[in-house]
Parts: sequence; structure tokens; C-alpha cells
Amino acid sequence: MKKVIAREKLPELWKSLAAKGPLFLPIQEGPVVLFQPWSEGAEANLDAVNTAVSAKDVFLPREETYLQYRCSGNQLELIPVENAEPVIAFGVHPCDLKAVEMLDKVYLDQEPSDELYRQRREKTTVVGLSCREPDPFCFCNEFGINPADAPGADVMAHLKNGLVLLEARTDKGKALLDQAGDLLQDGSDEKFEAAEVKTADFGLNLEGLPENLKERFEDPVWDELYKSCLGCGVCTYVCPTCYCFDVEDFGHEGEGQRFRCWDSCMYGHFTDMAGGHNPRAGRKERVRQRFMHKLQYYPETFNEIACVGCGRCLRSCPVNLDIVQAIKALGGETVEQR
Amino acid sequence: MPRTGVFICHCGTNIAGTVDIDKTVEASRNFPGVVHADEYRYLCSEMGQDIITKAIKENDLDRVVVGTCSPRMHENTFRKAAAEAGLNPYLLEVANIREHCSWVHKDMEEATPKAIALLRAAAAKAALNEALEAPRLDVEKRALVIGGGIAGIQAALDIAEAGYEVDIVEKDPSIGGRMAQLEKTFPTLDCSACILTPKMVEAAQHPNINLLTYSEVDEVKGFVGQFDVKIRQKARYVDPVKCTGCGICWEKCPSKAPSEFEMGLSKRKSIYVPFAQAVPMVPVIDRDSCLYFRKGRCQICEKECPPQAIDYEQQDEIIERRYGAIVVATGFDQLDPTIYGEYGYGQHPDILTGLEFERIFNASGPTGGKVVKLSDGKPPKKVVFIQCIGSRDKARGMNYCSKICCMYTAKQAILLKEKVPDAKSYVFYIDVRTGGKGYEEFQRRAAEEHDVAYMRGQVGKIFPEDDHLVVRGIDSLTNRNIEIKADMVVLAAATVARGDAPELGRLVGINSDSYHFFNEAHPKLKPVETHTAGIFIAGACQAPKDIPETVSQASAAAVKAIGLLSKEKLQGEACTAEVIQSDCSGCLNCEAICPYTAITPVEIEERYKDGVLKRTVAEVNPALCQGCGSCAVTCRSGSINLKGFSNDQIMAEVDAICLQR
Amino acid sequence: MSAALNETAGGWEPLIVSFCCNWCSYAGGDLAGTSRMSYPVNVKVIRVPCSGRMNPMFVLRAFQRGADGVLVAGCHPGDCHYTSGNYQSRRRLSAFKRLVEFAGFEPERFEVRWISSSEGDKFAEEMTSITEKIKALGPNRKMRDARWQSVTSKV
Amino acid sequence: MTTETGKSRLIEDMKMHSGQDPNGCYQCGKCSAACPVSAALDLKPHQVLRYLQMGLENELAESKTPWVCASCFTCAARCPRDIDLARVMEGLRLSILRNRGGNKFGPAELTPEQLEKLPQQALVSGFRKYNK
Amino acid sequence: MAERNVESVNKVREAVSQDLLGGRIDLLLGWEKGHYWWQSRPLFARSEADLEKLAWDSFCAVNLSRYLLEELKDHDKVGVLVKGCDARAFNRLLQDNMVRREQVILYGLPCPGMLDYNRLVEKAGGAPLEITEENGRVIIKVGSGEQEAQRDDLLLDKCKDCRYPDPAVYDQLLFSPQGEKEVTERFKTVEELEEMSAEERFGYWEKELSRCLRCYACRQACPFCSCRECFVEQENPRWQGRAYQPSENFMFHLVRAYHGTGRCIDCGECERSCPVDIPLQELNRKLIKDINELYGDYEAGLDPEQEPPLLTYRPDDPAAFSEK
Repeated sequence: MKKVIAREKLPELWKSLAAKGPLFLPIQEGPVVLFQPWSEGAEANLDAVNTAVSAKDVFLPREETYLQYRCSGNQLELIPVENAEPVIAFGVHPCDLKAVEMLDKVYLDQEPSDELYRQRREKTTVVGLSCREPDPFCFCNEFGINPADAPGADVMAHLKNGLVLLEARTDKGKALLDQAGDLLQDGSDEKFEAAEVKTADFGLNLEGLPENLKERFEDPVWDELYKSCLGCGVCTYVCPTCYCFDVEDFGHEGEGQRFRCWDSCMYGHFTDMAGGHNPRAGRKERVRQRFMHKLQYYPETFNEIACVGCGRCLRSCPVNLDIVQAIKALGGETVEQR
Repeated sequence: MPRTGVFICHCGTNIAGTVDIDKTVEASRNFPGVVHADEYRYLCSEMGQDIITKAIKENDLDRVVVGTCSPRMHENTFRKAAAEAGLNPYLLEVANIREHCSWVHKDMEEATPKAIALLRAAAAKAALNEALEAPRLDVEKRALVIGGGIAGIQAALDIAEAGYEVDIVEKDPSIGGRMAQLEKTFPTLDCSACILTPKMVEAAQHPNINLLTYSEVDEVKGFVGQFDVKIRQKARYVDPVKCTGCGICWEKCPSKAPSEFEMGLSKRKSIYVPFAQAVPMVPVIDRDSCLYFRKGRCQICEKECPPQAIDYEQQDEIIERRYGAIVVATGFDQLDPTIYGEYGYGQHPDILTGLEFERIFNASGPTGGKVVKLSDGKPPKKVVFIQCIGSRDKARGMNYCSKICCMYTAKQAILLKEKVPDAKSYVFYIDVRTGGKGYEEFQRRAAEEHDVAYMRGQVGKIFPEDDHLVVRGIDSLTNRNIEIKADMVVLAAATVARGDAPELGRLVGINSDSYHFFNEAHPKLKPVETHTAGIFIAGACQAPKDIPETVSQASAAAVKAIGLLSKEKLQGEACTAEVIQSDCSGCLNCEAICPYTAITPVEIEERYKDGVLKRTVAEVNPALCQGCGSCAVTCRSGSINLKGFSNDQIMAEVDAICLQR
Repeated sequence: MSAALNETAGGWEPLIVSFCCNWCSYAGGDLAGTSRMSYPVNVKVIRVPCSGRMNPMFVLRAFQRGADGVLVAGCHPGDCHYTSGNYQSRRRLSAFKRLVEFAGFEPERFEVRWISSSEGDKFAEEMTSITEKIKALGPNRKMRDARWQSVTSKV
Repeated sequence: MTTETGKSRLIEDMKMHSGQDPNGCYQCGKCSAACPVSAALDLKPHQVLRYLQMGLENELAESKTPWVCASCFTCAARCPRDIDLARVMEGLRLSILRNRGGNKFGPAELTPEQLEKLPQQALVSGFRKYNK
Repeated sequence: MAERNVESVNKVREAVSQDLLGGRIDLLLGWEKGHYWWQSRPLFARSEADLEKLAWDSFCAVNLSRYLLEELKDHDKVGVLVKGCDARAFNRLLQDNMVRREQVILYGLPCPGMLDYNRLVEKAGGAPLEITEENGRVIIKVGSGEQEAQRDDLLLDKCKDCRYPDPAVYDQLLFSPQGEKEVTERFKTVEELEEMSAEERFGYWEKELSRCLRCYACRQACPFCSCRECFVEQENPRWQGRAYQPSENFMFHLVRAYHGTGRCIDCGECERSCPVDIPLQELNRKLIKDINELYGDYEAGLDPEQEPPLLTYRPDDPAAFSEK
């Protein structure tokens, strides 16, 4: 099913889609673009190459209450939380969607799977959006991602002149386009030819890198690489493939709730243990953990490097310590480039 | 989970009249950790206390909350009751449901929920209370008195008489202080030396008193009961053990310098005792004027000294001693009136300050007791006294009244009339202040019987003309300009703090007001205590005062010191600050704001990689800490906390009070 | 939701948390009681040793948990039991007061007053005055964590 | 003699012009003792301050003192209470002039020639000073 | 970029290599280029080869002084390149006893202000290929030609209102000082916000702070945040919850700013580091402005001997509340 809508008509589309449940969009929030629920008056920005924070917020929200409790006397009452209402994620770029597939592997493909994640994932309709022009940090080509197409999307969207072309690829996608009704016009005749998008060439050679890293836990390269790290959590929070969370309670004598929220392996307390021991007490251990996780541990389990080349860490790290630098330092650089 | 017991007092109808006790007890049962709740008519009575102790034992309570009157009233009573049941007293919390609830609200419907909220907060806090121990501190049974004037002597004598050792540190070669410089004292006209000298001798001979003259305090460390003090005994170049005080050395000494004791009005030798009744009667050599020290030759004193007590090689000696209490009695200075150009002080020998004029009367003074002009040696016939020179002077930042000038001016005018019967005195004053026993009568005597003309007004200019001084003033009662051709002018220069008072204050750890007079702990109720426990103040170092006041204050300070020294052990503050050294980054902001110098840096070692890393962190001396908690606020990381009012306790109270149930 | 804004059957009543130093203001509060003065029941006092103990975070916590106004009271300058605690808190809390106002709090929401142990009347007046001002302003929603009063009723 | 308790316009004006508060004076008389023209004053400087404290505006308005004062600032330099008496006097002069009512002179009373020849600044300050 | 730049890098390299290779310092903290010419990252130089990578150009924004906290654990003597703000940061750390002066050699770099890549893009209307600087002007080369702009218009926000571009402390000053700059707009935004109603201001901050990810980059980059254990992470009491509630956002940002009262050196690293561009510096500047107004001018980091305003007091201090 192919449909088309004029760009100036989009606010009407948003309104119509948002009526049924949260509609996540790249929204201009002051100086930055964030993937956020749309509301009347919000300014969607489909031209942004990448949102400042990835679209993983839709599938793995930064904060998610999953349990509530109430006490009276000796009675403890547990109240389940219904979290997943149907959600539309509109304008997810191919890299971000690829990253969601990586989260799927973690949360769905292993037993036991994560119920909260499953509920959300299943109730979310994804509208992918092809990229037109990369920013200097985009390097998804390195991971074989085609910026023009997001294979996992329910609907694939392309921007073309003053039009948005929409192609439903799944039943969910079709339902979504149906939901929009008359706002959309038939687009069967429109050609969906996205221009080829060439992302930055940092000269990476990822061939065999995960295997190669197996023996490099104690490599002296770590003694240098971590040094500039400030120990903040920017990289992990903007990263679409980072998926760690922490659990915290909020409440008092009578009642409370338990929620999970994003956590970062770059924080000193991330691996604090009950007895006071911390196996990753220093920044070196933490930096190593993050890059080893992306480049060795994840690939070892799931057969692919946990990076999609979205470039967010390159853009956001205050001291320019990013995964490309790490890959290069660890030998993942083509020889000519050296 | 704690096992908390809540006890609510009716206080007759004081609480029960406005707070629904039954509801309150019921509500308390639902607080987290509460396993027992009860009420009683008068919880502070013996029966009431018994209820608490019994319940603690029977219910195995480890926390107690009482809903009663203000903790400022009965906290100690209930803590003792808890202690009787074997509970650490600091595990008890008071909810003030009387003064802060039942007495200020009238409606039971309103007051009851508030009482419950206050109790909930107390229970939330109590759950986090920890067993605390007030530190028990040793007391060194010895006192240090800084300053050997009349205040220091009196305090030392009183303490010594009570059976404690006292050291007096005096920076001059002799004790005696300002009082030794005075001719007579008002309002009785006793000879100052006649009443002071016996006290000086008594102090010198007292078996419990150790005089450290020509000495200064270099360092004070430690805290109440255990002050570790370094005293620098300056080299006298005379061996006090050998010296007999015969006086041959200063008779023979060929070089001279202005006499400090005589306010520079006459000279003394380079080896000297400051005045004839000096105690100890052991001279010192003034290096700055001594020919031997200046030019390397002379040594006459050494040659002439019969017991060979002169020792040019003598060095300053540092004495380190521990004291249980310190009395600071460093006295005052007189303002140098040269800052007032209009009075011409310093430009004419017959313009004097009050203290200088005092020396003119004295038989051993620069004029041998003859009241004469320093310019020509003739007795002055017209003397103008001007009051408030530098006192009550807002423009120069000295707002206070020097207190003694009105009286000593009256005294000097009377003495003048006695010595120079045809002399006439004029006193320019703003107000005459004569509070004190017999003072008003004394001043009136001067005005009415001693030919002293009191002119209400001030002087605008003084200048020499022919052989006299022209004094131009005003009498504000007649609004007439007055011009007096005077022979002598006496300026009642302000009583000011010692120049080194700020430094000494810092050294000892006590603070001063903006005029550098030391601050008492409370202007009404703690007049001789300071904010530093164990340090007391007496005499004019605290504010201008006359001799009887100084002596009373000295005795008061002595009593406070004796009270302290008489204790076997001191009970410290239990709610003190505490540093979590592993979290402390060592920024020492807490050290900067601590009013008690209770926080000091300390170096600790920590494991780092394969070795050990040294770093500095803060440490609290619980003996010095008074528990104000300001450090806990200045510490951004919460690495320093206040026991009894800890961050988590206060936060728990906030949480509980805000919980609207 | 009503519980979250301190609403009772009789309508909304503000909650004022007052931190009082033990030596002056808390004693001033005691005197107000002893003298049988009266002030609104809305004010609830937390005793701290000194106004210098007042961590601004306690104030923010009170706002998070539902306080409509916060009043810190300490000894008059020069009267601090610990000599300088109130001088220090004067600087800290002045900076902090301006900061919370900058964040969008109405100035009346956070106040500091010096109340001596002999000023029972002033204690009662200040407590009455802040309560009236807060009543005029209405409930504070700023920084309030809706989860506190009724965690489970949110869903 | 009566003591005025109400606020006197003249005195309030003086305070505004001079920025000085006469209540700080404790009548030591040092100003009067130092004043070089004291003998020529019907009210000595300290009396002026006392009259100000007492609110005796009529007496002040009739006194010669503000007009005899030479603004030598000796009084101000001597005053232990940090009161600038020279300013007080100037303030009094301004207040008295302005309170007298009526304009002393205005542009209409000047000839075109005068208007042309007099410096602009002198005119403006003259009007400001002598006009109500 | 060109020659002038090469020249100045050489001058810096020359100065530090003597000390590094001569053993006077064990480590030099400097900058090296990132993936692009308009990026720099910290350089930890220990050898001549390391020094080859040294950069000093218009994109060396990262404040290096903070790295001393860690590096001084491993090295006896460290050299640091310091711009005006880095030097103030050093003084800040010195005042907090985080560093010992004798362990550090500071190479002072009077700073012309660092450039903002995004401004270059904006100005050039496309991705710039390179720039040339000349007398306060910048020529930006883009695919389609050249664009010229005033250098001042291209500065990073944090550099725009920099009053003290010269290092306040150094052992060696490598270039001639820029002199104290007159800044007029430092408190402009603060004043604009002050003009708003309380309601508007709250709305403004609620919106701005809602973006906060709690990544703590602002804290980690900050020279006044030198605590070993931040209040954020503490368990007893739990000052700061992890939830992304507005109340928790305010808690973090107000307390972070408050902890900088009289301590913030106004380097703007917090704001530069923020991945979602929260105007954090305005909170800091509000406190600077108020402290200056209430307790006298104080610029943190200028003079380590001057007592920070919250660590001292005067009995006659004014208050921001009624003292009656």
C-alpha cells in the first residue's frame, strides 16, 4: 500500500494519529530535536538527520513504572501497571530502527524475554524515514546500513519535494495508513527512489574485530584510551543500542512504586555491590566495559557489533571520545588510512 | 525495622484539652516501626516516667517518641527515664505537641491532625536515631592567665586560692599593668600603688602562682580542659635566679631610651625595671638601645653586677604546657590623639593625654610628683580637660563611650587643685557619666568644691600663643564661644583595645567586636565566658571598664575557671559532626566555616591501583565541636554529617510532616 | 489528585514547613505557646540546632513533598548561639532564595526570618503572615512530586 | 516655645537636598567651637541642628546663619557624628528659598539682551535655584 | 588556519617539549585534533611522538584542568595548557585542595575565544571545508565558495561573554595577553528572565529542564564539581531520585547550581557539554550576579587567596529577605 501526503498537511496527520495514542516524532525542542510524543502546537522536524537522543525512548523508556504496592497492617497489596498503549513512532531513521532490532535480540530473543519491552514493542507501529543528507558524524554505511531504507519498518516514509511518500509494509503499517483515512492520497504512482546517501568514511575495518578483541582485555591500549573520559553518561544515553537500566523505588510507609530507568555503565556506582566492592571502580574499567560490550561481548552473543553508526556519541561526547576513536585505537582501521 | 514506642502526655488538660489523645494514640500505632503506643496524664511525673521505662523493657523497645511539652523543657527528663530502662538516651525523640500545638491552637479538629503530623515526624526521625555517647574529657588542673594587670592578678589569686596552679603570662618585664601607672583611684582617692603592690607581691609569692613575665603566648591548641599552649619567654639577658634586684646595673648603665611606663615622658636605662615596685624585681636589657647589643662594647652592667647575673647569650625560651582553662585579661591601650590635628597633640609638650597627666602626679614620675608644665617646669594655673577624644566618634568608627574618662578627669581636677591650689580647671564635656557607687558625689565635689568649671561643649581648636595655649571651644548651654588661655591641656583619649588584640584573639580562638574588644558569650548571661569553652575574659580587654568592675569580672572569670578545673571529667557534646572520610574530598570548606576550629585536615592512606595513595581529608575533634551543623551544610557531598540532626533525619522529618494523611 | 494539593473536606489548606533554630526561634515558638498566642495550624515546625544547619536541599525536599511554603527562622544577627551560624546562613539562604525565585517560585514561598527567644509575638505574627500570604497565592505546584501524597492513585 | 511634632516641609526638603540626618547630632558643639565665623552667627551650627531636631522651621527660616555660613567645611571635618554640616547649611538655603513661595525671577523678567548675553548654564542654574 | 596557526602550535610545542623531554614534567595535558579539523580532544603527552599531535587552534574548548584530579594520582608533576577559563578552573581546584600548586606547571595561553562549528555551518550555509583567520575576521571555505564573518559572531556561547581571556595563574605565558575584556551581555539572559513573571520563569525552566537526561555531563565537566561522592548518588539520605520527574529535574539543577555559589568560574563547560543544550550557565550566572550584588564583587578562580563568599561573612551583610 502506497500513500502520499503534502508536507504542509502533516499537522493534520499528526492530529489524527495522536488521537488514538501517543505519537512519537522528531520534535524541535528549543535548540535540539528530540524523539518525543507529539502534542498540539509541537513543532515536528522531519528534516533533522538525527535526533539528539535516539528513538529507543519509545521502546525502552528512560523511566517506566512497572509495579505499585500498598501496605495496610501486615497486608501487602501489589498493583500491576498497565504500561503499553498503542504507540506510533513516526520518522525513525534506518540506523535507529536497526538499533531497535538489536534491543529486540536482548529483550525478546532470550529466555525469559522482557514482558514490559515485549508489550511496548508489539503495540508500537514504526514509520521509518529515509535519510537524504548525512551529517558529518553519520557513518552507518560502515555497518552495511542503507540510509534510504529501514527494512524493519511497518511503514517506510520518504521525503520528496513537498510530499511525504508512505509505503505500508506490514499489516500494522496498513492499519496505520487506513487510520489516517482521507488525509492520505493514493501514492501508487509515486516513485520511491531515495537518493544514495554516502556517510562519513572514517576508514574503519571491522572485519574480525570482535574476535580480535577477545584476548585484549588487558591490552595497554586501554591505559590510554580512557584517559580523556569525563565519566559522564552522555554516550550511553544518546546511544540507540545501549540498553542498561536500574531499578528504584519511590514511596513511603504506606505505598510506593517501583520503576526502572536508564542507567549508564560509565557511572561509578553502576557496578556497586552490596558489600561495597566495585569491580569497575575506575574510569579505565568502565570505558573498557562500554567499548568491549559494543565490540566484543554483544557480537559474541548476537553476531553483530552493537553500533549502527548513528554518530551520536561523536557529536555529543564533550571531549570527543567516541566509538570511532575506540575502534581505531583497537586496530579496526584500514591500513591505508594509517 | 526499629521497635518504637510512642507515649503521649495529656499534661492535664494542657494538651488533652485541645488534642484528641485517643485519636493521636491510634494514629501513632500506624506509623512505621511503632509497636507500642500509650498515653498518660502527666508523663513527666515519676509515674509517667515509670510507664515509659516499663514499656521499654516489656516491649523490647529500641526507640521512644514522647508527645509532650517542648524538648527544651523535659527532653532531659525523658532521656534519663529511657536511660534507666537501659536505652541509650539519644534514641528518644520529643514531639512538641504543647507549646507548638495545643497551646497555640484552639480547635481540636485542627490541632489533632497537627499533633499527629508532629508525632509522625518525630517517629520518622527516631527511626534513624543512633545511640550517642557524649565524650568524657580529662581536665588539666591548671589555669593560664594571659595578662598581669589587676584583672590577671586578681583572677590568678582567686584560682590559686581555690587550690589550682596558675601561670600568669605578662608581656612586660613586670606585672602590674595599667593600674601600676595610676596615681590615685577614684572615687576614694586611694593611692593606686598602695593597694596594687601588695596584690602583686602576693601573686609573686603564692605557691600556686607561677609568674612568666616578659613572656608572650605563641600558640594555643587543644580545647576545653586540655589547652596546649606554647609560651615564649623572651630573653631578659639577666639570670632571674642570680639577680638580687640590687639596682647597680641600671644605675651604672650609660644608655637610655624613652620609658614605656612613663608614657615616654621620661627616660629609662637600657637595662631597667619598668618601675620602682616592679615584680619581679629583675631587670631586662632592651636590645634596641643597649650599647653592647648595638655596638658590641660597653658591658658595664656585666662588669658591675655583684652576683654576675648578666647573660648576653640568653635566648628566648619556649615553654609548652597544658592548661584546663584560660583567662584572657590583656587590658587596654590609650588612643593616640595625633589623629585629631585640631588638638595639636604631639606638637606642644603641655598638651597631654589623661594617662600622661597621671604620671605627672606620681612621685616617681617624670616630674617627681611636682605638677608642673613640661615646657617650662612651672606649675599650670589654668588646665583645660577635654572629654571624648576618640570616644563616641561615629565619624572615625568608634561609637562607644570609654566609660572611665569622666571619672578620672574629675579625679585629676581634684588632685590638681590639691597640688596647685591656685589652679583653675575647665572641663569640656558632652555628657558627664557617673554611674557607680559614690561616683556622682565625687564628680559633684570636683565641680562644686575644687574650682572646676564644667563647660558643656567641645573644643574646635587649640594653638600655642605666647607662653600659653589658646583653647577655642563652645559652651552649648549659653551658646557662647569660649576662648581660654590655658597653661596645659589634658585630652581624655579613648580607651581602645590593645593593638595586638586581633592577633591574640585569633591565636587563642576567641572573637572580637568591631573595635577589637573581645566578645563575651552572651552580653547578659555569660559576661565572662567566650564562645570557646574553657576560655574566659576579664577586664578592659572585653570593653572599657574601671578598676572595681575589672576586679569583679576577674573574680567572676576565676570562679568560672575554678568550676571547670574542679570537675573530674567534662561532659562533651554528644551531637557532634562526623566525617565520612572515604567520601570526603578534602576541600576543607568545613574547616573554613567552623566557629570552633574543631575541624582539622588529616592525611589518610587509601588503596589505589597496586599501591597506596595519601590524601587529605577533614577530621572533627568531638571535644571542640559544639554541634551547630554548619559544616554539614557547607559540605556539598554530605561527607560531614551532624549526629542527632543528620541529613537523613531532617529529610525524614520533612517527608513525614509533608505526608498529609 | 486532591490529596496531592493538601485539599481537605473544608477546601484547600496550605502546608507550611518551618525550620527553627533551637536556641532562638524554636524557643520563640515555645514562648508563643506559653503566652497562649495563636497562629494558624498550617505551620509545622522542624527543630534544627542552628539556622546554619539549614541545608537548602531541605527546602527543596519540602517543596517536592508538598509544602506550599517554607520558613526558616534563626537568631538575630549577632545573637547566634554558635557565634556565626546565622551569618553564614544569611549568605547561603539569600543566594538560595534568589535562586529559587529565579527558578520560578514566588518570593513568598520561601522566607527567612530572625526571631529571638523573647519574640513569641513575632513568632506568631510571622507564622500567621506567611500562612496568609501562601493562602493568597494558592497551592504550590512547582517542584511538587505528585507521586508523594498518593503514589498509587496516579494510575 | 513649642515643639513641632509634625513633619516640617522645610526640614524634609533640607534632608532631601543635603542627604543629612540631623537626628545623629548629640550636641557636643565641636562644630560651633571650630567654626571660623561662629561669632557672626545668630544660631551656632550645633543650634541649627538642634532646631532641626526640634522642628523649629520658622526660627530657622529667619536665621542669618545659613546665609553667613562660608561653606568652609570645618564643621563637617570636626563632626564626630559624621554629619556634613556644610551640606546641611546648603540644604537649608535651598529649602528656604524654595519654600518662600513665588518665583524670585523668571525668564519674563529678563531683557532679551540679558537673555542673550547670560551664559545658558547660569540661567538654568539660576532658575533652578531661585524658582519654586 | 594555515601558517599563523602552525606557528603558534610550534611555539607551544617548543615550550612544553623542553620541560617534558627534560623531565621537568612527567605528563603534558594539551589538545589534539579529533576526527575533523574542528574537533579537539584532550592529549595526554608523555613523549616527543605524542607532542607531534599537539594542537592549539580555535577549537580547543575542553577544559583540561579537571583532568589533574586523576592524573596527579599517577604523576608527580604535570604540565597543563591553560586558557583563561582553564586557569581559573585550576585556581578553583587549588582552593578546594584538589591539586597542589607545586605539582603543576601551567603554560598560559591567552585565549581569543573558541569557535562554534554550528555557527560556522550557519554562517556558511553548508559544511565548511576549512577556515582562515585574519584580524578578527574568519573566512569560511565551503564547497560553493567563501564566506567571511566576524570572529566574534562565531564564538561558542561560553566564550562570548568571557571577561578574563588571559590565564589568572601560570608559570609561563606563551603569548601576549589579550587584556581584560569588557562584557556587556554576560547577565543579559539572566536579566531577561528576571523580568518575567514567576509563572513564566517556572514555565521556561520546566521546559528547558525537561530535556535533561541525567547524564551528568555538566557535573563531570565542571571544575567546581570536585566531590568524590556527589549528592546525586548518595543513598543516605536519597537527596536525588532517578525518576525523570520535573521535581527531580529541578532538584538536580538547582542544587548543582547552588553548589557553585561563589565557586563557579563561569567557564561554561557545563552548558557546552550538555547534549540537549540546557542553558545551565544562566543558573550559574544568576548566582554570580546575586553574590556580587549582595556581598561584593567576586570572580571565582581569579585569586585563590580571596575567601570564597560563602566561606566568610560580615556582620553587616545584607540579606535577600526582610531582617526586621
